[in-house]
Amino acid sequence: MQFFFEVLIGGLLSGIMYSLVALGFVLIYKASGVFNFAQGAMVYLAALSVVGCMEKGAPLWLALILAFAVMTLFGIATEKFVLRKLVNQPPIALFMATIGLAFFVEGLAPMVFGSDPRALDLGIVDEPIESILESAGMVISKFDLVAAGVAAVLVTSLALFFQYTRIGRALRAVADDHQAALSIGIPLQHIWAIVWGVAGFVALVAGMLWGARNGVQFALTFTALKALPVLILGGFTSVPGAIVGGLIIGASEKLAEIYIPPVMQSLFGGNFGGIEGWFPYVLALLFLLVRPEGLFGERHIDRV
Amino acid sequence: MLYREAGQFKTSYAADQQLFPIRQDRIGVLLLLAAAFLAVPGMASEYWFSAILIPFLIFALAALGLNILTGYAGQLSLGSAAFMAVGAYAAYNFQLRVEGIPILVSFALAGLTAAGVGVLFGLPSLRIKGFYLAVATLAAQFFIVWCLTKFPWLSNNSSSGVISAQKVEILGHIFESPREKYLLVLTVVVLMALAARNLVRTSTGRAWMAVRDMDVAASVIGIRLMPTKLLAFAVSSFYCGVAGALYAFCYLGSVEPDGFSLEMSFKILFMIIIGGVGSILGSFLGAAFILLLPIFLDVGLPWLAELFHLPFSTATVSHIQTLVFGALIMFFLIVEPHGLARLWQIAKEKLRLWPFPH
Amino acid sequence: MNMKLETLVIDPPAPTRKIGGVILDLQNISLRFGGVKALTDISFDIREHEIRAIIGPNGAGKSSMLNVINGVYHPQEGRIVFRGQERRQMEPHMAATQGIARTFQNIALFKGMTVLDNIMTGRITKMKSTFVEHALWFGRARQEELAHRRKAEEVIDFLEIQHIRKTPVGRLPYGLQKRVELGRALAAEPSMLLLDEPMAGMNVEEKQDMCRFILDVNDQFGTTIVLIEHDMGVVMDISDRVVVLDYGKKIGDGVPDEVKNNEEVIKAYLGAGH
Amino acid sequence: MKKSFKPALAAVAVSLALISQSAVSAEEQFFPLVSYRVGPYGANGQAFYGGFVDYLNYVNMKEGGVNGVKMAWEECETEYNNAKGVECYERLKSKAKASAGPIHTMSTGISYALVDKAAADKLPLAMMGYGRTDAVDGSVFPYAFPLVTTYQMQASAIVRFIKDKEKGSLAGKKIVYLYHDSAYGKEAIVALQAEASLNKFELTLIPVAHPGNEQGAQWLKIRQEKPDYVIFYGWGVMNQTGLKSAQKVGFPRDRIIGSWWAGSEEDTVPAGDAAKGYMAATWNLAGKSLPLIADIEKTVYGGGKGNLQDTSKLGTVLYNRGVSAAVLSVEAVRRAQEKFGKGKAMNGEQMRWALENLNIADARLKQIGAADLLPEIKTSCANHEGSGKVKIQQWDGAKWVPVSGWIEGNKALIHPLFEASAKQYAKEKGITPRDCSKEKI
Repeated sequence: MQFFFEVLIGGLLSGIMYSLVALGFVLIYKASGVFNFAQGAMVYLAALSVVGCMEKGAPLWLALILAFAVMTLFGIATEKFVLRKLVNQPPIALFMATIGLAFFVEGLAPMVFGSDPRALDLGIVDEPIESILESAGMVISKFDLVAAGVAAVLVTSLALFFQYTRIGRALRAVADDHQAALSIGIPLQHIWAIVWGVAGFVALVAGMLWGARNGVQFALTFTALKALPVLILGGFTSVPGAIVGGLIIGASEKLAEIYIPPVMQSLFGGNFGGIEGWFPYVLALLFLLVRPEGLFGERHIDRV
Repeated sequence: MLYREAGQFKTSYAADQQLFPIRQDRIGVLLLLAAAFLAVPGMASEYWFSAILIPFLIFALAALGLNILTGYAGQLSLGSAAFMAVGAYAAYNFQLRVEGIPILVSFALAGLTAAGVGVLFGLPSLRIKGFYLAVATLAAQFFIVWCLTKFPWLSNNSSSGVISAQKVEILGHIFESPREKYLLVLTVVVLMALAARNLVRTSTGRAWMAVRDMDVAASVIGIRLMPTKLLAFAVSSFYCGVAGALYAFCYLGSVEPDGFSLEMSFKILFMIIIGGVGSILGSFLGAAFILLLPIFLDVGLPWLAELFHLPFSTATVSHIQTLVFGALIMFFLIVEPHGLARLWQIAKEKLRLWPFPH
Repeated sequence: MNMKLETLVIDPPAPTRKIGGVILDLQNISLRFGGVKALTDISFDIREHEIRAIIGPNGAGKSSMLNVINGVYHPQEGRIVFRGQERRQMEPHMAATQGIARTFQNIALFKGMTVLDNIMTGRITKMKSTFVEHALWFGRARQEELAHRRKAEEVIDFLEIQHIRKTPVGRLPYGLQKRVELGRALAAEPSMLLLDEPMAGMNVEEKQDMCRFILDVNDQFGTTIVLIEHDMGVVMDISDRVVVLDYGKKIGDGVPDEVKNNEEVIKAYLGAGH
Repeated sequence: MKKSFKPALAAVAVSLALISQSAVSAEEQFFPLVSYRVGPYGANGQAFYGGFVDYLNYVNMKEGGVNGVKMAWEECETEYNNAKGVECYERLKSKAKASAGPIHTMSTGISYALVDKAAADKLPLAMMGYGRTDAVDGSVFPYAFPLVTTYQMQASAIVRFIKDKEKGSLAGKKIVYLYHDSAYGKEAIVALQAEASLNKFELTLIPVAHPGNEQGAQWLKIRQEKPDYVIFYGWGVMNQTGLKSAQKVGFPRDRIIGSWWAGSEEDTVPAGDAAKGYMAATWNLAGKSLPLIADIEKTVYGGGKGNLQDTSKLGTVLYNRGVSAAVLSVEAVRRAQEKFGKGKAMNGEQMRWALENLNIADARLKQIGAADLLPEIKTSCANHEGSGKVKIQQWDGAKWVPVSGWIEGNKALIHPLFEASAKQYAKEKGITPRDCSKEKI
């Protein structure tokens, strides 16, 4: 039982890491209806900018500011040179454009900052918390707890940003109705640029944490694959959905990895581990069959 | 004036409903086929056969399969490579386990196996739409590849999970040289492309497109959504399955489940988007674009770097390739979001009038 | 709500037409979406060969009524008897095979397809060949395609849209799209045709054309027509009987003259403040 | 619009012209480099192929080639993608008709796809420590060379290393095999199972799904199992994640022993402190102080011909491995020339013979300053591996240091597995194996 809880808690904490990446997808989808495939590449770009600046001698805080500047510029450039030219095109064309964008970033970022995998030290050691290990015999990682805290702060500040700032309200409005947003007096282009900037910031936070966890390298782009089932489960348009979805996916995939393969082994013989690749997707799929719009997605009724 | 329909009067509906109703198209297609079957085998080098033409045809077939599902029936899928994997492994197992089975029968059965698996993974489409469905098809992508890795029987208990395709033998003739393999692949692809063209211009295709454009209206005029969508999944997976079998038997020779990666599924998706969603020609154009562009960049960029004495290291050149590839995808989408096939169509419309501007 | 009273020049219903017995009987239909009541306890019938109009202010539940008739929505309560048979759950495609066709308020054409293909799609329930035959262009596929093409061309001739047959419908102006949609419904050779605001947004000339087509269909093919329309002039001119809905309830039913003088109906239209 | 197409068309024309270019001249020994320097594993490729090219340059600069035959090469980027690998192979092979060094793909997937093609084209395929392992049996695979070591022999050597640490007995010990769930990770399973039954230790198999950037569940399971050792066959991001996750659950790093795919700076540096104490197999040591590497730095980089853009990679495990692969390839050229004519470029068939009849003794390795870059190697028709030896190295937090001498895997146990697998392959493919006893030297 103790082992069960250990896995469960570890899974929930991993899930938060997935949520961080999923958040970026949600922000952009919500505001512009674009399924941004380049989110993973943005995480890579952000993390690489930080270590790149640090290698040139900048302290961490300065590197973070510079990386944020890079991400903001990236957002503005994306809006100006790509999205603006594709307004009113079918969603699939926009989706495809973001794939092109992903390639672009995956070529550009390592060319500028180098492609060696590098360590990113945020000063938090990823070790079990001693007191819990001694009292309950359970492994809870310090780093994961910090990551969860950061995620909480991020989500809260995003919520406040959406609720109480003019730009935030405009962003929410644009999600609901593009026309209405225009009447607030903020041009749609600016809103898109801003939302890409905000998504870039989220990518930066995700890149920091993932980079510190696994090293800064090309594989950061794969984090997007972990975020997709979270998105389906939580709904493409819901910030709380991304968080709750992440928790569910994280916890269930870890539990599944531990408890399902032995069952299959007893049924078929052989070795059936390594199910983390597909399990979240199948789970999300089964969930969708029951609720096609995801946990927090908006219900869609066909009107004729 | 080159491409003028005027003067070609159709006196019967039969004439208007031919495979290619416009004479120039008919002639063009015939010329193309003649070139592909007669001229190319005599001219192309081994490199062209094995590294360009064969993969081009195979990927075009897979793209065609995806285009049937996504372009015609409107169901976005990100699992094409997995269905190719099913085809490859099924063909291998039929050859291995059924004594004396003709290879073409194995290919067809491989297609049918893939179709069956496709229907299974198409079931959710009855409830799920759009990007949700796309992400759900990822479940197929990962699950199928995992299964192929995990059940050793499927790879004849090889310790690595890698299978080596058997010899391709038809009527006692062994297809071994790249040229022979090219001709075999070409024949299969041409026949299947014609069949696809037939499908999409008859009521099957109309039902798919109706479901794509507006599913409620489609059901109101009497189209049963479930069989129509599932048929699209089946036919699409059949095409992908045969493509997978050809990929294993006529292209790579040895394949492992991991080779049929998500990356490959995406590549096939790029092909139809760049080529043209809902266009058979587009599947071919897209496959050519996505496969050839990196090769041209790979060959052309170092040459350009040398020409202008740019101090690029090998790694930098490789990075620039990726970057330019991405940039070109965006560029083409901005220029023509409906794909290369639409560009071709626009060109044809211009040719109708050329050289007279009005 | 526009209650235009400008009169259109329309041929009166042909005297030869015989109105038959009840073909569709709706009894105590109630339909809810979650907590929202769309239709409450509605009963009326439709007779063979007649033109039956459903009118009422916006949100009265007219479109929902059509959706109930052809199986898009399933009412929670009530009986539907079609040609003497009670039906329980029915899917839209089954309604289509039983000869019920319809058009939509917001045009529901297949935008990526040509006019000809849209109309051919209307004949889909009549086609028997399988996809294998299609793929091989073999067996019944060829004959069927040609035979149905002939039928589709008849519809095209009837609606006078020969010149646009190869045009993708997405490129057509609104009025023509409405006509093509009627054509797609007619291609099915329905015994009952449900028309949801076939003349909305049309100018007078286009309306005249549309009225002529509706009357011709009714007259030449004996098709029963159920019509939702806001133009009272048109409704009163062409329909045999009118049913009036308001807030999901039936408030009037009868021949045009009766309905015109019905107190409740007048109140609903004027009182609603449209 | 029209204008913007013109440069594109020009590029197409140029590319076509280049593709159909003719073969290289005969006085050069051509090396087709089916390489990768971008993509998920680009960093690994940059170091490896950097080392490879630097050594070829070194041979040219230092001694003017092999008996006057200069080394030449052309690279083609595969991005570690199988289909691209085949395209590259096909592109380069037309130039490799007259002379061909062994092809190193550094990718198990690409090697598999090339085994049959290379045999048909009579081009030798080198798979140093990776690739199709049953090709050790040269009677079925004349053109494929899994040189130095294989996944299985390496696993066996690691087991022997552990056994030595445990004072000669593994009975009752518990070992977890944590592996990348692909051909690479799966091949060693049979070998480890054989070792487990021979040495009576308990073996637990735990696969990690590609790419392996999430291993929380696996390591919690390992923590629960409390094994004595973890044998770790990771690749790419799976390596750093594995080490980080081990730290997260408090599993001692000096009880984890990786394969050579999991034992380079690219794997340990990103893991930071978590990697300290971790061990891995290798057959070449790291460091710039090795005589050959130092000389390459002096000669090649001093002469401004270095291939590495980032010279900090000089002397890393993978850089040195690239040099190691090049040394082996060039020695094979030498061997071939001895047999078929000095001062001539060697073609694929001649190189095949040379690779099958390699005999590089320690003395020769010392002579060229490559003593710690390769074990002694002696190949034959029946043994395309030729060595089966690795060293174990340990990460001290800043660099890799060797902690063992050469350890040979249990050949008597492992090689029969290859023969069985090769036999099945021959049967499936309808190949009649050569009779190795009749091969002439």
